[in-house]
Amino acid sequence: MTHITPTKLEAMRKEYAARLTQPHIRHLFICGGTGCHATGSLKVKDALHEEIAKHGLEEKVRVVETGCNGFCALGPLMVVHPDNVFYQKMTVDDVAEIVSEHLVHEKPVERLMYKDPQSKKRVPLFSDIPFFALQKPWTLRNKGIINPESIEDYIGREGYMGLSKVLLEMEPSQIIDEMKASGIRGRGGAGFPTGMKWSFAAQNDSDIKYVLCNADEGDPGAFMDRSILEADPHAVLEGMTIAARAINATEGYIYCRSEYPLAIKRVQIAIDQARSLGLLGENIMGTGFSFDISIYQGAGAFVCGEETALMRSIEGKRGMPIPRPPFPAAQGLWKKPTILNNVETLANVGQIMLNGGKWYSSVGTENSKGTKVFALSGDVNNIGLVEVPMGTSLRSIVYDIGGGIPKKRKLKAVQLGGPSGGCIPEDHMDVVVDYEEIAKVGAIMGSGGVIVMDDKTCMVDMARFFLEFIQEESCGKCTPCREGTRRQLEILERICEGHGKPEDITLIEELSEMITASALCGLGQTASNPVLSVLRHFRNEFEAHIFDKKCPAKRCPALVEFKVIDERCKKCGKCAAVCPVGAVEWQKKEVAKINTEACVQCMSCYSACPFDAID
Amino acid sequence: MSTLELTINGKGYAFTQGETILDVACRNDIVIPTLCHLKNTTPTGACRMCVVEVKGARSLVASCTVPASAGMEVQTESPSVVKSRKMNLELLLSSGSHDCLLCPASGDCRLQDLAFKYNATGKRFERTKPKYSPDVSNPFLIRDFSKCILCGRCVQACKDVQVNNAIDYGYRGSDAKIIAKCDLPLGDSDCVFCGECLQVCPVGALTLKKARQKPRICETEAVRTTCAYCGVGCQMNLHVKDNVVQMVTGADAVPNHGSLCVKGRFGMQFINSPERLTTPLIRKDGELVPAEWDEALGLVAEKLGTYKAENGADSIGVLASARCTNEENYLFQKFARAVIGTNNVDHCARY
Amino acid sequence: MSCCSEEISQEMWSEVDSVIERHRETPGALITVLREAQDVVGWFPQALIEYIAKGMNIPASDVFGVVSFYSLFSLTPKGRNSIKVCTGTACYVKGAREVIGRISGEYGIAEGETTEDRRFDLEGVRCVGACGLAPAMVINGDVHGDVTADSVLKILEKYS
Amino acid sequence: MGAALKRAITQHGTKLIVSDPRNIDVVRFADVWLRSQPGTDVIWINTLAHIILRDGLHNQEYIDERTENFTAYSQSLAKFTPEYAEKKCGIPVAELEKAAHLYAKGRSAILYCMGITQHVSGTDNVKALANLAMLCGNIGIQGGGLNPLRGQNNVQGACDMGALPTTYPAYGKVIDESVRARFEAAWDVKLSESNGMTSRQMFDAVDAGTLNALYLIGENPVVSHADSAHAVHCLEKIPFLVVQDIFLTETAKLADVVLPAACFAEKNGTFTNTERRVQRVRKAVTAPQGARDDAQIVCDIAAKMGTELIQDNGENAAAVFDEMVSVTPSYGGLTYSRIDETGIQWPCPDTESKGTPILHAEKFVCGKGKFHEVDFVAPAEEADEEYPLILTTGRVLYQYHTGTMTRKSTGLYAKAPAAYLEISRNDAAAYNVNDGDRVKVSSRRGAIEVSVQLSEKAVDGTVFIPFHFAEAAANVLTNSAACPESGIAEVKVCAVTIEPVGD
Repeated sequence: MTHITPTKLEAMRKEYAARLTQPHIRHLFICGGTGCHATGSLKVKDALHEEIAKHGLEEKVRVVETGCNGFCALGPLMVVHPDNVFYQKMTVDDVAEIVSEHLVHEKPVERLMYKDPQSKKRVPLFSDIPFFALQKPWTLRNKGIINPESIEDYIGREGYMGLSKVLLEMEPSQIIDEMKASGIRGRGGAGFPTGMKWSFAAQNDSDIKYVLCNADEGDPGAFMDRSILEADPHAVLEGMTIAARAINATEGYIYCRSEYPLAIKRVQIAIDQARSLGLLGENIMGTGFSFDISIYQGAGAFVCGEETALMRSIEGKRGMPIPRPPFPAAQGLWKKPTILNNVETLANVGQIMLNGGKWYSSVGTENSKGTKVFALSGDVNNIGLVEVPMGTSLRSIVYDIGGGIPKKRKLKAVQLGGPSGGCIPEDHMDVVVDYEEIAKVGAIMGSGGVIVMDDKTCMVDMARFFLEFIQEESCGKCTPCREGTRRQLEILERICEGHGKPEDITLIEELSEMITASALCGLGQTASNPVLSVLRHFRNEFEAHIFDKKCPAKRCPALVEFKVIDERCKKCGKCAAVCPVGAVEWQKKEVAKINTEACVQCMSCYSACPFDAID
Repeated sequence: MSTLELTINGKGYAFTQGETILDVACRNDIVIPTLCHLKNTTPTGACRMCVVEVKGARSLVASCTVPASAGMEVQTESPSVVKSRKMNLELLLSSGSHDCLLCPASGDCRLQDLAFKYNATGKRFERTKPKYSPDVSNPFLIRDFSKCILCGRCVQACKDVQVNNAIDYGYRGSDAKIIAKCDLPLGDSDCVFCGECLQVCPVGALTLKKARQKPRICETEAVRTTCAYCGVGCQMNLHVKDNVVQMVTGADAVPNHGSLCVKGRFGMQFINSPERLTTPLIRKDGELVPAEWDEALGLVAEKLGTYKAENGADSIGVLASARCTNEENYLFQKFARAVIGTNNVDHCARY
Repeated sequence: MSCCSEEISQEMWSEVDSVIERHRETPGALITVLREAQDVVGWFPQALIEYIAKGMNIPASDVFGVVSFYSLFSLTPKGRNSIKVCTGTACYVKGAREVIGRISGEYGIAEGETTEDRRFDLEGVRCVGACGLAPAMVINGDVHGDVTADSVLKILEKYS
Repeated sequence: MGAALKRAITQHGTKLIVSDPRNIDVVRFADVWLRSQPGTDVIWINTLAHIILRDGLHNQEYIDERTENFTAYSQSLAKFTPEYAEKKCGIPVAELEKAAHLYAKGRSAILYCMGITQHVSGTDNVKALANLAMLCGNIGIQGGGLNPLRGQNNVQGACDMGALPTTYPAYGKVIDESVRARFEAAWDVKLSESNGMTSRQMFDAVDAGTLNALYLIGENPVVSHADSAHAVHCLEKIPFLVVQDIFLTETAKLADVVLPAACFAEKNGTFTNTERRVQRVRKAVTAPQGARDDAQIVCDIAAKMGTELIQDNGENAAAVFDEMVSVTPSYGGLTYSRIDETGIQWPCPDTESKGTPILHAEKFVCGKGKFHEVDFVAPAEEADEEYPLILTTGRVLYQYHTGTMTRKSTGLYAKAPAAYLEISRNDAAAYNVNDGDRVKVSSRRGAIEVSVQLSEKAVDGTVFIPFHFAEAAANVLTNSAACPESGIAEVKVCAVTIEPVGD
């Protein structure tokens, strides 16, 4: 095989740039992420092709299916280049109009453009949409722009140039030095400095070493990794190969959840392409360095996100964590030195090598450098993937990028870090994105799930939800996690059902202390974080459940009694219409009345009332 | 090289590279309680009972897995350690049915000992109902899952010590259970009943079949001896009460280091078999009939003497026994050679 | 033994054979083999577990341990259509519990169960990474977003 | 022992080569399984040596320094080509080469049991293995050697103590005058100058009318001897038979006098295990009323014959031990207190010695290790039209020897209650029998009835029956043709046929 050279890479880059700037050619970047697939983007894409053909525009318009664009709630969506127009929530029926109006008559279709949730005005230009404008896409630099199934596109965006530089110009130790200089820390959540991690594994001599990519994105509410794999799989491969060079590894695995079929498909395509260009496999770029990557599909166990459990799983065993030491850098997969990095971390490596560690560390706070990708979801207007510089405040993420809370409700808390994280209340919203700062308010950076919760959310129920999650996902090996979290859950269930006892709070705290101090792995050690953060910031809600037998947010059915606030009731009757048990008495032009005896606390009326007249 | 030293409870102890905190403590007779730790296997760190406080560490550390390091300051019974262990015990005690009154392991149960030591009960929590019913399918032992604390020692014993690979963890989280084959009764599994699991179980989850109404192990006297089955010569303890071998355990010495096979552990019933011969028999009129020792011995001596005298010593043969002791075999061959006067002595080495 | 299990046809066995054959020499391939075998058979009858154990030369208890550990693997027969309702945080906040409740009520199955006619099986699953579409539901691999307790039954009608 | 082996494989990466006609459990752990036709062991063993020599994997330095007769030996291997072995033993060439390379690669130990010795070529088999081990320098090193696994607890000890027709304690030959003189002095008696008879020869002598009395201790030849019909015939014929045992065994039932003995848990003494480790046996319970120590019984008989066999009438095991070690040089340094905690491996000539875990470490005990040329001798009986199947016998885990002890345990009994015929699926189909069917198995010597067990352990053409069970004693069928040197009968190979039995 002839090896690809830096010159060839540069030529491919130029070719791509020329392609994008060809005059009179339009590119339609239609999102092909999981979210948009689910809402029918493939059908829209087919319709576009058809319609374009009908108008004989094949030479002038190129339809590119990209990976996840990030603005997931608005799919199917599309960006028209170079017009800089963003279309949202397209249907097959809209296609004819888009083609004839926009592509033929140069009149963008306004009704499909983004509508600002506050001002209710359409925003014609993609770059003016606050959701995008305020982001700093470094990790996600290729999202929505390239075809993830094309290695040419990736190379066109400086892809594999970092690798090329590393292989031809740098010593392994220099790679690690650059990583250390960049200050990048593990994006999986714990925030361990990546350069350090690599240096440990580099120090251990072994004929075989492994580079693993953790794509077992298990935190509920997190989908950054899936999006990166779907949108820019080569970036991960390039990062892994550079890591392999740094520690002198020969084999790599991407441990991916089997729930992510699209990501798996695209990564496999990327691996095949990289191999065919000699960017993976034997003698990469003719340098004598060999490294190859395979995908290992998980089988559904959250605990396999824990590094030792993940390695056991690749070995074909039960994903049960084992004690450290020995650390994976010394004895990891198959007892060989191993590094494990998260998808997001690895996706940054190519650019760090190309631009230098200093470049990367120019952004961020004292101890947290670069950018961080978050998956913003829950009770927020703009749901999707956001990447911001470290140091951005949560408030800015929720309100400026996220567009605030829908239905004029109030923000109650933001949940960060999944089952290992915590809930940050409204009055701490000015905390900035920084590993240490976030820890100070009782959460963790985590992998990046940001779930916004409005005032309808019961925080005790949220604590219960996370414990239920942990309890189901505990591997069962160590006593504190297996038995302790079960007891915590039992107590919280009891509280939510109205049987809380005065001593329950102390008991939960004692359990938390013991589990945190003595559990075997990270899953258990952090399992109490959600409940502790709720106790810290929303203790009154706990007390209301236990002592007053009330659920202030009206989420816990056993503790809720619904009644109509007469002065707010507009006598519309919607509540009576939705009640499944006929417990709402209403007559035309009369204020509704809820028969508490018959009410089953299903909340249908509460949700249905347009006037917040039920409480 | 300067000697490596750490302090435990304020006192300095030397250690060698690679020793865990628990190793150092054990060597110096400092008791750190464990439930899952099993000698000669890789520590699993499952039970978290052996946690200790190390100055500067973020949380408590499991002494069975954390290597000793120079200058480390360890507290083995600090208030936070004791609190953690007590809660750990409370959790275990409340899960399943740990009724010491009717448990065959009572008196030989680490959970019981530790509950006593740390004054722990399961009363602060609602007792969880046992999820799995006991397995009584085989003639040797009972698996009572309601007493199982999932320490995993049996799994290690089966996989790492005996390499029989008959059991493993099954399911996960609070559903976790030690399973055989496809969660089948042991009798239907690949188990060969070496009983290693029984021996290492620190609680009453694995007990001898029909153990109740028999002496508990703590009531018996252990006599160390050598197994009389195959040629490996396993060292074993015969647990005796009322002149009956009540049970057998492996002794921790060469060559078997505590292990036994199914015959050694469960095959000693013959000692107290009612079929044992208790009186000499002499063939009279074609029938074997009971006789006095004196008569029988006299008859043998007389007959052997007669044949020797009449047909020569070589008309007599002695078949000694690979089942008997060296001392006895020495006497048998000496009897043949020195008393009878023949080299016609052999034994069953060939079978 | 291979011929005697009702649940598994002769063709299935030979497909399982080729799965084992493909991966027999690869260390750590058990989970891959199990995933592919489940694609063939649909779930794990005891005979299949024992067969794979033998084929891969791995103790049957270990294979069962793995099967019962990972939620992807099923020890009971599945329905023709698998309903997976995401119970990730975003979906939970937006009403996944109510969606599951509605399905349970309509078809009389709790989470982890299969309808008697084997039309549906229902699972609450961990975050499917489609938080933008919360609450999300996956039926036979198709993602459905913004599902509500009211709309869910309509979606299900299409699957028989 | 098995566990230690499996631990070595699963935890320390040791490679395992198994040679067995059956697909036994441990094959699972093996890198190579040499499935040989029963009775052809010399061929595959020599072939391994052939391959090792051919590929230059032998240890020339060791051979030059420590062995003799190498040239003749190496020439004798010429005909044992892998192709010849494939034809005769049915082992594929590739497997043989893999095994030879594995064995020659590093330190390698050979462990064997009765499958090697219970053949007409038993001694040849052992010699061939010894040749192989010397060829690679694998004798006298840790993790190497030739390790026979003793089937019974104290076979080693009984041999060490001279319970053999040709040797005194510690293997001094009875025909060696100087040795004899030493024992005559020690025992103060005149000793016989000629070799005695082996047990087999004794049985033959009974038949010939030259042996008149047999004193049989703790053995059950009716079940354990090859061609047991012959054994029964002899025991019935012998004028005076004394059997000393703990149970009324099948053999005891034929006796003229039965003497009830104590079992191991009821007495003090020592056993010597398969690795020559002398270990203590301690009294845990008292024998049932009426049963007596074996030592005491034999002393009483001696006394009644007018001789004090040992002082105190054998009641004090320690005293017997002291006299015993005084005439057994390899045990010379042993005392009860020295072996109290952990036994000691002989040779241990004096109290300074800590015992000898590895024999032949510096040099062979007899000087140089001699290569013996070994040629193939076919089994005494081969399959033919009339008896087309090969029967091999052996043990099951849950039973011990003739079952006199293990069959008293309800648990063990439940696990393995009766004899069975292990047969492959194909053979079963050919004979139209199914799992659980009763069949009659016949050889030229007799027939037994057992039930069929279809098993993946069995290989086509070879069937297996465990020999523990008196009701269907496999040894009714086996051939008593024996190895001319060791006198061990070929119970591992005989020709049989099977037929279904109607209900």
